[in-house]
Amino acid sequence: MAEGTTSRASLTLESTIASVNVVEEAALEYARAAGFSPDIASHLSMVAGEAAANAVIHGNKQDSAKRITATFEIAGPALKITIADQGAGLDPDTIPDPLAPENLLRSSGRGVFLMRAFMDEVNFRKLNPGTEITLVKRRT
Amino acid sequence: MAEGTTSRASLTLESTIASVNVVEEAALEYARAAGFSPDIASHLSMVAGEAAANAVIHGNKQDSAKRITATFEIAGPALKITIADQGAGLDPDTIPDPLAPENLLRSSGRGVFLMRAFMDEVNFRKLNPGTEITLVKRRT
Amino acid sequence: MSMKYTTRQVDGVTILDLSGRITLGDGSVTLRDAVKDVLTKGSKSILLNLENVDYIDSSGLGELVSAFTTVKNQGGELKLLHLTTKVHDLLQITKLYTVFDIKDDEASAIGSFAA
Amino acid sequence: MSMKYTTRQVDGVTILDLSGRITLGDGSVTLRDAVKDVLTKGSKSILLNLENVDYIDSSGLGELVSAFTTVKNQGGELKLLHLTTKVHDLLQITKLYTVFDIKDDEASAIGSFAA
Ligand SMILES: Nc1ncnc2c1ncn2[C@@H]1O[C@H](COP(=O)(O)OP(=O)(O)O)[C@@H](O)[C@H]1O
Ligand SMILES: Nc1ncnc2c1ncn2[C@@H]1O[C@H](COP(=O)(O)OP(=O)(O)O)[C@@H](O)[C@H]1O
Repeated sequence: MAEGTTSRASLTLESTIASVNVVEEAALEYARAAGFSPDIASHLSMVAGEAAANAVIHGNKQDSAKRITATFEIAGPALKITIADQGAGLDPDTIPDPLAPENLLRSSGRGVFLMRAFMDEVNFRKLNPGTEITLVKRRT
Repeated sequence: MAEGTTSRASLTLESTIASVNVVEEAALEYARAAGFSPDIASHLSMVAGEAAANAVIHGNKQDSAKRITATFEIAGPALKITIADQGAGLDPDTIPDPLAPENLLRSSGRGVFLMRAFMDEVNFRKLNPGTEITLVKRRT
Repeated sequence: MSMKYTTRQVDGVTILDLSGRITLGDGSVTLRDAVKDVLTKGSKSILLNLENVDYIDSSGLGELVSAFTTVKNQGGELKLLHLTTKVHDLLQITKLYTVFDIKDDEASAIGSFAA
Repeated sequence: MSMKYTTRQVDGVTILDLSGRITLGDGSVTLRDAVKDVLTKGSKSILLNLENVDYIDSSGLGELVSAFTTVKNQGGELKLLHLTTKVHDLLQITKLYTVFDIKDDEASAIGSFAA
Protein backbone atom coordinates (compact mmCIF):
# COMPACT_ATOMS: atom_id res chain seq x y z
CA MET A 1 0.00 0.00 0.00
CA ALA A 2 1.38 3.40 -0.99
CA GLU A 3 2.64 5.89 1.58
CA GLY A 4 -0.07 8.27 2.71
CA THR A 5 -2.89 5.88 1.93
CA THR A 6 -5.47 5.75 4.68
CA SER A 7 -7.80 2.84 5.04
CA ARG A 8 -10.22 2.10 7.78
CA ALA A 9 -12.09 -0.83 9.13
CA SER A 10 -14.31 -0.98 12.16
CA LEU A 11 -15.69 -4.05 13.84
CA THR A 12 -18.45 -4.24 16.45
CA LEU A 13 -18.35 -7.65 18.09
CA GLU A 14 -20.04 -9.50 20.91
CA SER A 15 -18.10 -10.26 24.09
CA THR A 16 -16.85 -13.76 23.24
CA ILE A 17 -13.60 -15.59 22.61
CA ALA A 18 -14.65 -15.95 18.95
CA SER A 19 -14.50 -12.16 18.73
CA VAL A 20 -10.97 -12.16 20.13
CA ASN A 21 -9.97 -14.51 17.30
CA VAL A 22 -11.66 -12.28 14.74
CA VAL A 23 -9.67 -9.27 16.01
CA GLU A 24 -6.44 -11.31 15.81
CA GLU A 25 -7.17 -12.35 12.23
CA ALA A 26 -8.15 -8.83 11.20
CA ALA A 27 -4.96 -7.42 12.76
CA LEU A 28 -2.92 -9.98 10.84
CA GLU A 29 -4.58 -9.05 7.54
CA TYR A 30 -4.16 -5.31 8.01
CA ALA A 31 -0.60 -5.69 9.28
CA ARG A 32 0.22 -7.54 6.06
CA ALA A 33 -1.66 -4.99 3.97
CA ALA A 34 0.35 -2.25 5.71
CA GLY A 35 3.57 -3.96 4.66
CA PHE A 36 4.83 -5.28 7.99
CA SER A 37 7.11 -8.34 7.99
CA PRO A 38 5.52 -11.70 8.93
CA ASP A 39 7.19 -11.61 12.37
CA ILE A 40 5.97 -8.14 13.22
CA ALA A 41 2.53 -8.91 11.78
CA SER A 42 2.37 -11.91 14.10
CA HIS A 43 3.26 -9.73 17.12
CA LEU A 44 0.69 -7.12 16.10
CA SER A 45 -1.95 -9.82 15.85
CA MET A 46 -1.05 -11.26 19.26
CA VAL A 47 -1.09 -7.88 20.95
CA ALA A 48 -4.41 -6.88 19.35
CA GLY A 49 -5.75 -10.19 20.64
CA GLU A 50 -4.50 -9.37 24.16
CA ALA A 51 -6.35 -6.03 24.06
CA ALA A 52 -9.51 -7.69 22.72
CA ALA A 53 -9.31 -10.44 25.35
CA ASN A 54 -9.03 -7.79 28.08
CA ALA A 55 -12.03 -5.91 26.63
CA VAL A 56 -14.10 -9.12 26.51
CA ILE A 57 -13.00 -10.59 29.85
CA HIS A 58 -12.03 -7.72 32.21
CA GLY A 59 -14.04 -4.97 30.53
CA ASN A 60 -17.36 -6.47 29.43
CA LYS A 61 -17.03 -9.58 31.60
CA GLN A 62 -18.47 -11.60 28.70
CA ASP A 63 -21.84 -9.85 29.17
CA SER A 64 -23.92 -10.76 26.11
CA ALA A 65 -25.55 -7.31 26.15
CA LYS A 66 -22.19 -5.57 25.77
CA ARG A 67 -20.09 -5.11 22.65
CA ILE A 68 -16.46 -4.47 21.90
CA THR A 69 -15.35 -2.37 18.95
CA ALA A 70 -12.10 -2.66 17.09
CA THR A 71 -10.82 -0.23 14.45
CA PHE A 72 -7.88 -0.58 12.10
CA GLU A 73 -6.34 2.32 10.28
CA ILE A 74 -3.38 2.25 7.95
CA ALA A 75 -2.07 5.81 7.73
CA GLY A 76 1.22 6.37 5.97
CA PRO A 77 3.87 4.26 7.67
CA ALA A 78 1.74 3.29 10.67
CA LEU A 79 -0.96 0.85 11.65
CA LYS A 80 -3.25 2.16 14.36
CA ILE A 81 -5.58 -0.22 16.18
CA THR A 82 -8.16 0.79 18.77
CA ILE A 83 -10.11 -1.61 20.97
CA ALA A 84 -12.96 -0.35 23.14
CA ASP A 85 -15.28 -1.99 25.65
CA GLN A 86 -18.27 -0.95 27.77
CA GLY A 87 -16.89 -2.10 31.12
CA ALA A 88 -16.02 -0.46 34.43
CA GLY A 89 -12.76 1.02 33.19
CA LEU A 90 -9.26 0.69 34.55
CA ASP A 91 -6.44 2.80 35.92
CA PRO A 92 -3.36 1.77 33.90
CA ASP A 93 -1.07 3.02 36.69
CA THR A 94 -2.37 0.32 39.02
CA ILE A 95 -1.44 -2.58 36.73
CA PRO A 96 1.24 -4.62 38.55
CA ASP A 97 4.66 -5.02 36.90
CA PRO A 98 4.89 -8.64 35.72
CA LEU A 99 8.71 -8.47 35.86
CA ALA A 100 8.76 -7.78 39.62
CA PRO A 101 10.11 -10.84 41.44
CA GLU A 102 6.89 -11.32 43.44
CA ASN A 103 4.84 -11.39 40.19
CA LEU A 104 7.14 -13.54 38.06
CA LEU A 105 5.30 -16.77 38.88
CA ARG A 106 1.80 -15.35 38.45
CA SER A 107 -0.28 -17.15 35.87
CA SER A 108 -1.61 -13.88 34.41
CA GLY A 109 -0.87 -10.17 34.16
CA ARG A 110 1.43 -10.05 31.12
CA GLY A 111 -0.99 -8.71 28.48
CA VAL A 112 -0.48 -4.96 28.82
CA PHE A 113 3.25 -5.53 29.30
CA LEU A 114 3.42 -7.36 25.95
CA MET A 115 1.45 -4.56 24.26
CA ARG A 116 4.02 -2.05 25.52
CA ALA A 117 6.92 -4.31 24.52
CA PHE A 118 5.80 -4.79 20.92
CA MET A 119 4.04 -1.52 20.03
CA ASP A 120 5.41 2.00 19.54
CA GLU A 121 2.47 3.55 21.39
CA VAL A 122 -0.04 2.19 23.90
CA ASN A 123 -2.63 4.63 25.23
CA PHE A 124 -5.63 4.11 27.49
CA ARG A 125 -8.63 6.42 27.38
CA LYS A 126 -11.59 6.38 29.75
CA LEU A 127 -14.97 6.05 28.04
CA ASN A 128 -18.35 6.51 29.65
CA PRO A 129 -18.57 3.64 30.41
CA GLY A 130 -15.59 1.60 29.35
CA THR A 131 -12.02 1.71 28.16
CA GLU A 132 -10.46 2.47 24.79
CA ILE A 133 -6.96 1.28 24.16
CA THR A 134 -4.98 2.61 21.20
CA LEU A 135 -2.08 0.63 19.80
CA VAL A 136 0.26 2.15 17.19
CA LYS A 137 3.05 0.45 15.29
CA ARG A 138 5.19 2.29 12.74
CA ARG A 139 7.11 0.78 9.86
CA THR A 140 10.75 1.66 10.25
CA MET B 1 -23.71 -22.07 22.21
CA ALA B 2 -27.17 -22.78 23.64
CA GLU B 3 -30.24 -22.88 21.45
CA GLY B 4 -31.99 -19.54 21.26
CA THR B 5 -28.84 -17.56 21.98
CA THR B 6 -28.47 -14.60 19.68
CA SER B 7 -25.13 -12.99 19.11
CA ARG B 8 -24.23 -10.27 16.71
CA ALA B 9 -21.16 -8.90 15.09
CA SER B 10 -20.93 -6.19 12.49
CA LEU B 11 -17.90 -5.23 10.45
CA THR B 12 -17.43 -2.10 8.32
CA LEU B 13 -14.47 -2.62 6.04
CA GLU B 14 -12.71 -0.84 3.19
CA SER B 15 -13.01 -2.22 -0.32
CA THR B 16 -9.87 -4.37 -0.44
CA ILE B 17 -8.88 -8.01 -0.72
CA ALA B 18 -7.66 -7.84 2.91
CA SER B 19 -11.28 -7.18 3.89
CA VAL B 20 -12.42 -10.25 1.97
CA ASN B 21 -9.98 -12.30 4.05
CA VAL B 22 -11.27 -10.72 7.27
CA VAL B 23 -14.84 -11.67 6.34
CA GLU B 24 -13.71 -15.26 5.59
CA GLU B 25 -11.96 -15.54 8.95
CA ALA B 26 -14.88 -14.02 10.83
CA ALA B 27 -17.31 -16.40 9.11
CA LEU B 28 -15.09 -19.33 10.10
CA GLU B 29 -15.02 -18.21 13.75
CA TYR B 30 -18.77 -17.68 14.00
CA ALA B 31 -19.53 -20.89 12.14
CA ARG B 32 -17.45 -22.74 14.72
CA ALA B 33 -19.07 -20.80 17.57
CA ALA B 34 -22.48 -21.75 16.13
CA GLY B 35 -21.51 -25.42 16.28
CA PHE B 36 -21.13 -26.25 12.60
CA SER B 37 -18.78 -29.09 11.61
CA PRO B 38 -15.33 -28.14 10.25
CA ASP B 39 -16.39 -29.02 6.69
CA ILE B 40 -19.53 -26.89 6.78
CA ALA B 41 -17.67 -24.09 8.56
CA SER B 42 -15.14 -24.14 5.73
CA HIS B 43 -17.91 -23.89 3.11
CA LEU B 44 -19.58 -21.06 5.05
CA SER B 45 -16.29 -19.19 5.15
CA MET B 46 -15.70 -19.69 1.44
CA VAL B 47 -19.18 -18.55 0.49
CA ALA B 48 -19.01 -15.47 2.76
CA GLY B 49 -15.71 -14.67 1.05
CA GLU B 50 -17.39 -14.96 -2.37
CA ALA B 51 -20.07 -12.47 -1.30
CA ALA B 52 -17.46 -10.10 0.15
CA ALA B 53 -15.32 -10.37 -2.98
CA ASN B 54 -18.35 -9.48 -5.12
CA ALA B 55 -19.13 -6.51 -2.86
CA VAL B 56 -15.52 -5.28 -3.08
CA ILE B 57 -14.94 -5.97 -6.78
CA HIS B 58 -18.29 -5.77 -8.61
CA GLY B 59 -20.13 -3.57 -6.11
CA ASN B 60 -17.67 -0.98 -4.82
CA LYS B 61 -15.13 -1.55 -7.63
CA GLN B 62 -12.38 -1.23 -5.00
CA ASP B 63 -13.25 2.46 -4.56
CA SER B 64 -11.34 3.63 -1.46
CA ALA B 65 -14.22 5.97 -0.53
CA LYS B 66 -16.69 3.06 -0.35
CA ARG B 67 -17.15 0.53 2.44
CA ILE B 68 -18.59 -2.93 2.71
CA THR B 69 -20.43 -4.11 5.81
CA ALA B 70 -20.69 -7.67 7.04
CA THR B 71 -22.91 -8.88 9.88
CA PHE B 72 -22.96 -12.24 11.61
CA GLU B 73 -25.84 -13.42 13.72
CA ILE B 74 -26.17 -16.73 15.48
CA ALA B 75 -29.86 -17.25 16.23
CA GLY B 76 -30.94 -20.61 17.52
CA PRO B 77 -29.89 -23.25 15.03
CA ALA B 78 -28.92 -20.83 12.26
CA LEU B 79 -26.04 -18.61 11.24
CA LYS B 80 -27.14 -15.57 9.26
CA ILE B 81 -24.56 -13.52 7.38
CA THR B 82 -25.26 -10.30 5.49
CA ILE B 83 -22.83 -8.54 3.18
CA ALA B 84 -23.63 -5.09 1.81
CA ASP B 85 -21.87 -2.74 -0.59
CA GLN B 86 -22.42 0.78 -1.95
CA GLY B 87 -22.21 -0.10 -5.63
CA ALA B 88 -24.53 0.13 -8.63
CA GLY B 89 -26.58 -2.90 -7.66
CA LEU B 90 -27.40 -6.03 -9.60
CA ASP B 91 -30.35 -7.97 -10.94
CA PRO B 92 -29.85 -11.54 -9.68
CA ASP B 93 -32.08 -12.88 -12.49
CA THR B 94 -29.53 -11.80 -15.09
CA ILE B 95 -26.65 -13.80 -13.62
CA PRO B 96 -25.68 -16.44 -16.21
CA ASP B 97 -25.94 -20.13 -15.24
CA PRO B 98 -22.37 -21.41 -14.87
CA LEU B 99 -23.52 -24.98 -15.58
CA ALA B 100 -24.80 -24.09 -19.07
CA PRO B 101 -22.51 -25.72 -21.67
CA GLU B 102 -21.54 -22.35 -23.20
CA ASN B 103 -20.43 -21.08 -19.74
CA LEU B 104 -18.63 -24.17 -18.49
CA LEU B 105 -15.22 -22.98 -19.66
CA ARG B 106 -15.60 -19.40 -18.39
CA SER B 107 -12.94 -18.34 -15.92
CA SER B 108 -15.47 -16.65 -13.63
CA GLY B 109 -19.16 -16.56 -12.76
CA ARG B 110 -19.37 -19.35 -10.18
CA GLY B 111 -19.61 -17.28 -6.97
CA VAL B 112 -23.38 -16.85 -6.61
CA PHE B 113 -23.88 -20.44 -7.78
CA LEU B 114 -21.64 -21.69 -4.95
CA MET B 115 -23.52 -19.54 -2.43
CA ARG B 116 -26.79 -21.16 -3.55
CA ALA B 117 -25.24 -24.64 -3.50
CA PHE B 118 -23.90 -24.40 0.06
CA MET B 119 -26.42 -22.18 1.87
CA ASP B 120 -30.04 -22.79 2.84
CA GLU B 121 -31.05 -19.27 1.85
CA VAL B 122 -29.51 -16.67 -0.45
CA ASN B 123 -31.38 -13.38 -0.84
CA PHE B 124 -30.47 -10.19 -2.65
CA ARG B 125 -31.87 -6.84 -1.58
CA LYS B 126 -31.45 -3.52 -3.41
CA LEU B 127 -29.99 -0.74 -1.29
CA ASN B 128 -29.80 2.91 -2.21
CA PRO B 129 -27.15 2.64 -3.50
CA GLY B 130 -25.79 -0.88 -3.38
CA THR B 131 -26.64 -4.49 -2.77
CA GLU B 132 -27.22 -6.49 0.39
CA ILE B 133 -26.90 -10.23 0.20
CA THR B 134 -28.22 -12.42 3.02
CA LEU B 135 -26.85 -15.92 3.51
CA VAL B 136 -28.49 -18.33 5.97
CA LYS B 137 -27.28 -21.76 7.02
CA ARG B 138 -29.18 -23.90 9.51
CA ARG B 139 -27.77 -26.66 11.65
CA THR B 140 -29.61 -29.87 10.90
CA MET C 1 -1.69 -18.95 3.79
CA SER C 2 -1.48 -18.85 0.01
CA MET C 3 -0.33 -21.38 -2.57
CA LYS C 4 3.12 -22.90 -3.02
CA TYR C 5 4.43 -25.33 -5.60
CA THR C 6 7.40 -27.36 -6.71
CA THR C 7 8.06 -28.70 -10.19
CA ARG C 8 9.15 -32.18 -11.27
CA GLN C 9 9.83 -33.70 -14.70
CA VAL C 10 8.85 -37.34 -15.30
CA ASP C 11 8.97 -38.92 -18.78
CA GLY C 12 8.33 -35.65 -20.60
CA VAL C 13 5.51 -34.62 -18.26
CA THR C 14 5.86 -31.59 -15.96
CA ILE C 15 4.27 -32.29 -12.60
CA LEU C 16 3.39 -29.31 -10.43
CA ASP C 17 2.96 -30.35 -6.79
CA LEU C 18 0.69 -27.62 -5.43
CA SER C 19 0.00 -27.00 -1.78
CA GLY C 20 -2.11 -24.55 0.19
CA ARG C 21 -5.04 -22.50 -1.03
CA ILE C 22 -5.96 -21.48 -4.57
CA THR C 23 -8.08 -18.42 -3.88
CA LEU C 24 -8.74 -14.83 -4.87
CA GLY C 25 -5.46 -12.92 -4.85
CA ASP C 26 -2.14 -14.64 -4.26
CA GLY C 27 -3.12 -18.28 -4.77
CA SER C 28 -4.70 -17.72 -8.17
CA VAL C 29 -1.87 -15.52 -9.41
CA THR C 30 0.73 -18.09 -8.33
CA LEU C 31 -1.03 -20.86 -10.28
CA ARG C 32 -1.30 -18.71 -13.38
CA ASP C 33 2.38 -17.76 -13.25
CA ALA C 34 3.44 -21.36 -12.60
CA VAL C 35 1.59 -22.67 -15.66
CA LYS C 36 2.83 -19.80 -17.84
CA ASP C 37 6.36 -20.57 -16.72
CA VAL C 38 6.07 -24.25 -17.66
CA LEU C 39 4.68 -23.35 -21.12
CA THR C 40 7.46 -20.80 -21.68
CA LYS C 41 10.02 -23.50 -20.98
CA GLY C 42 8.50 -25.55 -23.82
CA SER C 43 6.68 -28.25 -21.88
CA LYS C 44 3.07 -28.83 -22.94
CA SER C 45 2.19 -31.90 -20.88
CA ILE C 46 1.23 -30.62 -17.43
CA LEU C 47 -0.06 -32.60 -14.47
CA LEU C 48 -1.33 -30.60 -11.48
CA ASN C 49 -1.02 -32.61 -8.28
CA LEU C 50 -3.74 -31.22 -5.98
CA GLU C 51 -3.15 -33.70 -3.13
CA ASN C 52 -2.16 -30.90 -0.75
CA VAL C 53 -4.62 -28.27 -1.90
CA ASP C 54 -7.31 -28.14 0.74
CA TYR C 55 -9.15 -24.98 -0.20
CA ILE C 56 -10.31 -23.57 -3.54
CA ASP C 57 -12.84 -20.78 -4.10
CA SER C 58 -14.58 -19.63 -7.28
CA SER C 59 -11.50 -17.61 -8.31
CA GLY C 60 -9.36 -20.71 -7.87
CA LEU C 61 -11.78 -22.78 -9.94
CA GLY C 62 -11.63 -20.05 -12.58
CA GLU C 63 -7.83 -20.22 -12.61
CA LEU C 64 -7.90 -23.99 -13.05
CA VAL C 65 -10.22 -23.55 -16.05
CA SER C 66 -8.02 -20.78 -17.48
CA ALA C 67 -4.93 -22.94 -17.10
CA PHE C 68 -6.73 -25.80 -18.83
CA THR C 69 -7.81 -23.70 -21.83
CA THR C 70 -4.47 -21.86 -22.11
CA VAL C 71 -2.57 -25.14 -22.30
CA LYS C 72 -5.10 -26.65 -24.70
CA ASN C 73 -4.95 -23.61 -27.01
CA GLN C 74 -1.21 -24.13 -27.29
CA GLY C 75 -1.72 -27.72 -28.35
CA GLY C 76 -0.87 -29.17 -24.94
CA GLU C 77 -2.69 -31.11 -22.24
CA LEU C 78 -3.34 -30.22 -18.58
CA LYS C 79 -4.63 -32.94 -16.24
CA LEU C 80 -5.42 -33.09 -12.53
CA LEU C 81 -4.07 -35.63 -10.03
CA HIS C 82 -5.10 -36.67 -6.50
CA LEU C 83 -8.09 -34.49 -5.68
CA THR C 84 -9.04 -34.10 -2.01
CA THR C 85 -12.69 -34.87 -1.25
CA LYS C 86 -13.38 -31.16 -0.82
CA VAL C 87 -11.96 -30.18 -4.19
CA HIS C 88 -13.57 -33.21 -5.83
CA ASP C 89 -16.98 -32.13 -4.52
CA LEU C 90 -16.45 -28.59 -5.76
CA LEU C 91 -15.58 -29.80 -9.28
CA GLN C 92 -18.60 -32.09 -9.20
CA ILE C 93 -21.21 -29.48 -8.28
CA THR C 94 -19.78 -26.99 -10.80
CA LYS C 95 -19.73 -29.73 -13.50
CA LEU C 96 -16.03 -29.06 -14.06
CA TYR C 97 -15.53 -32.73 -13.33
CA THR C 98 -16.65 -33.37 -16.90
CA VAL C 99 -14.17 -30.83 -18.31
CA PHE C 100 -10.96 -32.02 -16.70
CA ASP C 101 -9.16 -35.31 -17.13
CA ILE C 102 -8.79 -36.35 -13.48
CA LYS C 103 -6.37 -39.07 -12.35
CA ASP C 104 -5.86 -41.04 -9.12
CA ASP C 105 -2.56 -42.69 -9.92
CA GLU C 106 0.59 -40.82 -10.87
CA ALA C 107 2.21 -43.50 -13.04
CA SER C 108 -0.86 -44.10 -15.19
CA ALA C 109 -1.52 -40.35 -15.31
CA ILE C 110 1.94 -39.85 -16.83
CA GLY C 111 1.38 -42.68 -19.30
CA SER C 112 -1.91 -41.11 -20.43
CA PHE C 113 -0.33 -38.01 -22.00
CA ALA C 114 -0.12 -38.00 -25.82
CA ALA C 115 3.66 -37.26 -25.51
CA MET D 1 -5.71 -23.96 14.91
CA SER D 2 -5.27 -24.89 18.53
CA MET D 3 -2.76 -27.09 20.35
CA LYS D 4 -2.15 -30.82 19.91
CA TYR D 5 0.23 -33.12 21.71
CA THR D 6 1.58 -36.65 21.89
CA THR D 7 3.23 -38.29 24.88
CA ARG D 8 6.44 -40.35 25.03
CA GLN D 9 8.26 -42.02 27.95
CA VAL D 10 12.07 -42.01 27.93
CA ASP D 11 14.11 -43.20 30.95
CA GLY D 12 11.43 -42.24 33.47
CA VAL D 13 10.80 -38.84 31.88
CA THR D 14 7.46 -38.03 30.23
CA ILE D 15 8.01 -35.98 27.08
CA LEU D 16 5.06 -34.02 25.71
CA ASP D 17 5.59 -33.10 22.06
CA LEU D 18 3.36 -30.06 21.67
CA SER D 19 2.36 -28.52 18.36
CA GLY D 20 0.29 -25.55 17.31
CA ARG D 21 -0.74 -22.56 19.37
CA ILE D 22 -0.90 -22.17 23.15
CA THR D 23 -3.38 -19.33 23.43
CA LEU D 24 -6.47 -18.10 25.23
CA GLY D 25 -9.15 -20.77 25.05
CA ASP D 26 -8.46 -24.20 23.61
CA GLY D 27 -4.67 -24.19 23.51
CA SER D 28 -4.24 -23.26 27.17
CA VAL D 29 -6.89 -25.71 28.37
CA THR D 30 -5.27 -28.53 26.39
CA LEU D 31 -1.88 -27.88 27.99
CA ARG D 32 -3.38 -27.77 31.48
CA ASP D 33 -5.26 -31.05 30.94
CA ALA D 34 -2.20 -32.72 29.44
CA VAL D 35 0.02 -31.88 32.42
CA LYS D 36 -2.69 -32.88 34.90
CA ASP D 37 -3.06 -36.17 33.11
CA VAL D 38 0.67 -36.92 33.33
CA LEU D 39 0.72 -36.09 37.06
CA THR D 40 -2.33 -38.28 37.69
CA LYS D 41 -0.54 -41.18 36.03
CA GLY D 42 2.26 -40.75 38.59
CA SER D 43 5.01 -39.25 36.47
CA LYS D 44 6.66 -36.17 37.97
CA SER D 45 9.50 -35.58 35.49
CA ILE D 46 7.98 -33.70 32.58
CA LEU D 47 9.73 -32.31 29.51
CA LEU D 48 7.68 -30.05 27.23
CA ASN D 49 9.01 -30.14 23.67
CA LEU D 50 8.02 -26.76 22.17
CA GLU D 51 9.78 -27.29 18.82
CA ASN D 52 6.48 -27.12 16.92
CA VAL D 53 4.80 -24.42 18.97
CA ASP D 54 4.95 -21.29 16.86
CA TYR D 55 2.57 -19.03 18.72
CA ILE D 56 2.05 -18.28 22.41
CA ASP D 57 0.15 -15.36 23.92
CA SER D 58 0.00 -14.09 27.51
CA SER D 59 -2.56 -16.79 28.42
CA GLY D 60 -0.24 -19.44 27.04
CA LEU D 61 2.69 -18.01 28.99
CA GLY D 62 0.48 -18.08 32.09
CA GLU D 63 -0.35 -21.74 31.46
CA LEU D 64 3.34 -22.61 31.13
CA VAL D 65 3.99 -20.92 34.49
CA SER D 66 1.00 -22.69 36.09
CA ALA D 67 2.18 -26.03 34.79
CA PHE D 68 5.66 -25.31 36.17
CA THR D 69 4.41 -24.42 39.66
CA THR D 70 1.84 -27.25 39.77
CA VAL D 71 4.50 -29.85 38.98
CA LYS D 72 6.98 -28.25 41.40
CA ASN D 73 4.40 -28.18 44.23
CA GLN D 74 3.97 -31.92 43.78
CA GLY D 75 7.70 -32.44 44.15
CA GLY D 76 8.32 -32.89 40.44
CA GLU D 77 10.22 -31.04 37.72
CA LEU D 78 8.96 -29.48 34.48
CA LYS D 79 11.52 -28.39 31.87
CA LEU D 80 11.28 -26.91 28.38
CA LEU D 81 12.95 -28.26 25.24
CA HIS D 82 13.65 -26.80 21.78
CA LEU D 83 12.20 -23.28 21.90
CA THR D 84 11.50 -21.54 18.61
CA THR D 85 13.05 -18.08 18.28
CA LYS D 86 9.63 -16.51 18.72
CA VAL D 87 8.89 -18.33 21.96
CA HIS D 88 12.44 -17.81 23.17
CA ASP D 89 12.09 -14.05 22.67
CA LEU D 90 8.77 -14.02 24.50
CA LEU D 91 10.26 -15.84 27.52
CA GLN D 92 13.21 -13.46 27.46
CA ILE D 93 11.25 -10.19 27.52
CA THR D 94 8.90 -11.51 30.24
CA LYS D 95 11.93 -12.72 32.27
CA LEU D 96 10.43 -16.20 32.37
CA TYR D 97 13.67 -17.36 30.83
CA THR D 98 15.12 -17.17 34.34
CA VAL D 99 12.28 -19.25 35.81
CA PHE D 100 12.34 -22.25 33.51
CA ASP D 101 15.09 -24.79 32.96
CA ILE D 102 15.39 -24.62 29.18
CA LYS D 103 17.18 -27.31 27.14
CA ASP D 104 18.42 -27.60 23.55
CA ASP D 105 19.28 -31.26 23.46
CA GLU D 106 16.82 -34.03 24.27
CA ALA D 107 19.30 -36.62 25.56
CA SER D 108 21.01 -34.28 28.00
CA ALA D 109 17.63 -32.81 28.99
CA ILE D 110 16.48 -36.31 30.00
CA GLY D 111 19.71 -36.91 31.90
CA SER D 112 19.26 -33.67 33.84
CA PHE D 113 16.13 -34.78 35.74
CA ALA D 114 16.67 -35.78 39.38
CA ALA D 115 14.96 -39.14 38.61
N1 LIG E 1 -10.34 -3.40 29.23
C1 LIG E 1 -10.15 -3.50 30.56
N2 LIG E 1 -11.12 -3.19 31.43
C2 LIG E 1 -10.93 -3.31 32.77
N3 LIG E 1 -9.77 -3.76 33.33
C3 LIG E 1 -8.76 -4.10 32.51
C4 LIG E 1 -8.89 -3.99 31.08
N4 LIG E 1 -7.71 -4.38 30.53
C5 LIG E 1 -6.90 -4.72 31.55
N5 LIG E 1 -7.52 -4.55 32.75
C6 LIG E 1 -6.93 -4.78 34.08
O1 LIG E 1 -5.54 -4.78 33.96
C7 LIG E 1 -4.99 -6.01 34.44
C8 LIG E 1 -3.78 -6.41 33.65
O2 LIG E 1 -4.12 -6.78 32.34
P1 LIG E 1 -3.13 -7.68 31.50
O3 LIG E 1 -1.76 -7.10 31.63
O4 LIG E 1 -3.65 -7.81 30.14
O5 LIG E 1 -3.10 -9.08 32.25
P2 LIG E 1 -4.25 -10.17 32.46
O6 LIG E 1 -5.33 -9.87 31.48
O7 LIG E 1 -3.57 -11.47 32.21
O8 LIG E 1 -4.69 -10.00 33.90
C9 LIG E 1 -6.15 -7.00 34.36
O9 LIG E 1 -6.00 -8.05 35.27
C10 LIG E 1 -7.34 -6.13 34.66
O10 LIG E 1 -7.51 -5.96 36.06
N1 LIG F 1 -22.36 -7.00 -5.13
C1 LIG F 1 -22.50 -6.95 -6.47
N2 LIG F 1 -22.72 -5.77 -7.09
C2 LIG F 1 -22.86 -5.71 -8.43
N3 LIG F 1 -22.83 -6.79 -9.23
C3 LIG F 1 -22.62 -8.00 -8.68
C4 LIG F 1 -22.47 -8.15 -7.27
N4 LIG F 1 -22.30 -9.46 -6.99
C5 LIG F 1 -22.36 -10.11 -8.17
N5 LIG F 1 -22.55 -9.23 -9.20
C6 LIG F 1 -22.70 -9.56 -10.64
O1 LIG F 1 -23.04 -10.92 -10.73
C7 LIG F 1 -22.09 -11.62 -11.54
C8 LIG F 1 -21.90 -13.04 -11.04
O2 LIG F 1 -21.23 -13.06 -9.80
P1 LIG F 1 -20.51 -14.38 -9.36
O3 LIG F 1 -21.43 -15.52 -9.57
O4 LIG F 1 -20.01 -14.19 -7.97
O5 LIG F 1 -19.31 -14.58 -10.36
P2 LIG F 1 -18.00 -13.66 -10.61
O6 LIG F 1 -17.84 -12.77 -9.43
O7 LIG F 1 -16.89 -14.68 -10.74
O8 LIG F 1 -18.26 -12.92 -11.89
C9 LIG F 1 -20.84 -10.78 -11.47
O9 LIG F 1 -20.01 -10.96 -12.60
C10 LIG F 1 -21.41 -9.38 -11.40
O10 LIG F 1 -21.74 -8.91 -12.69
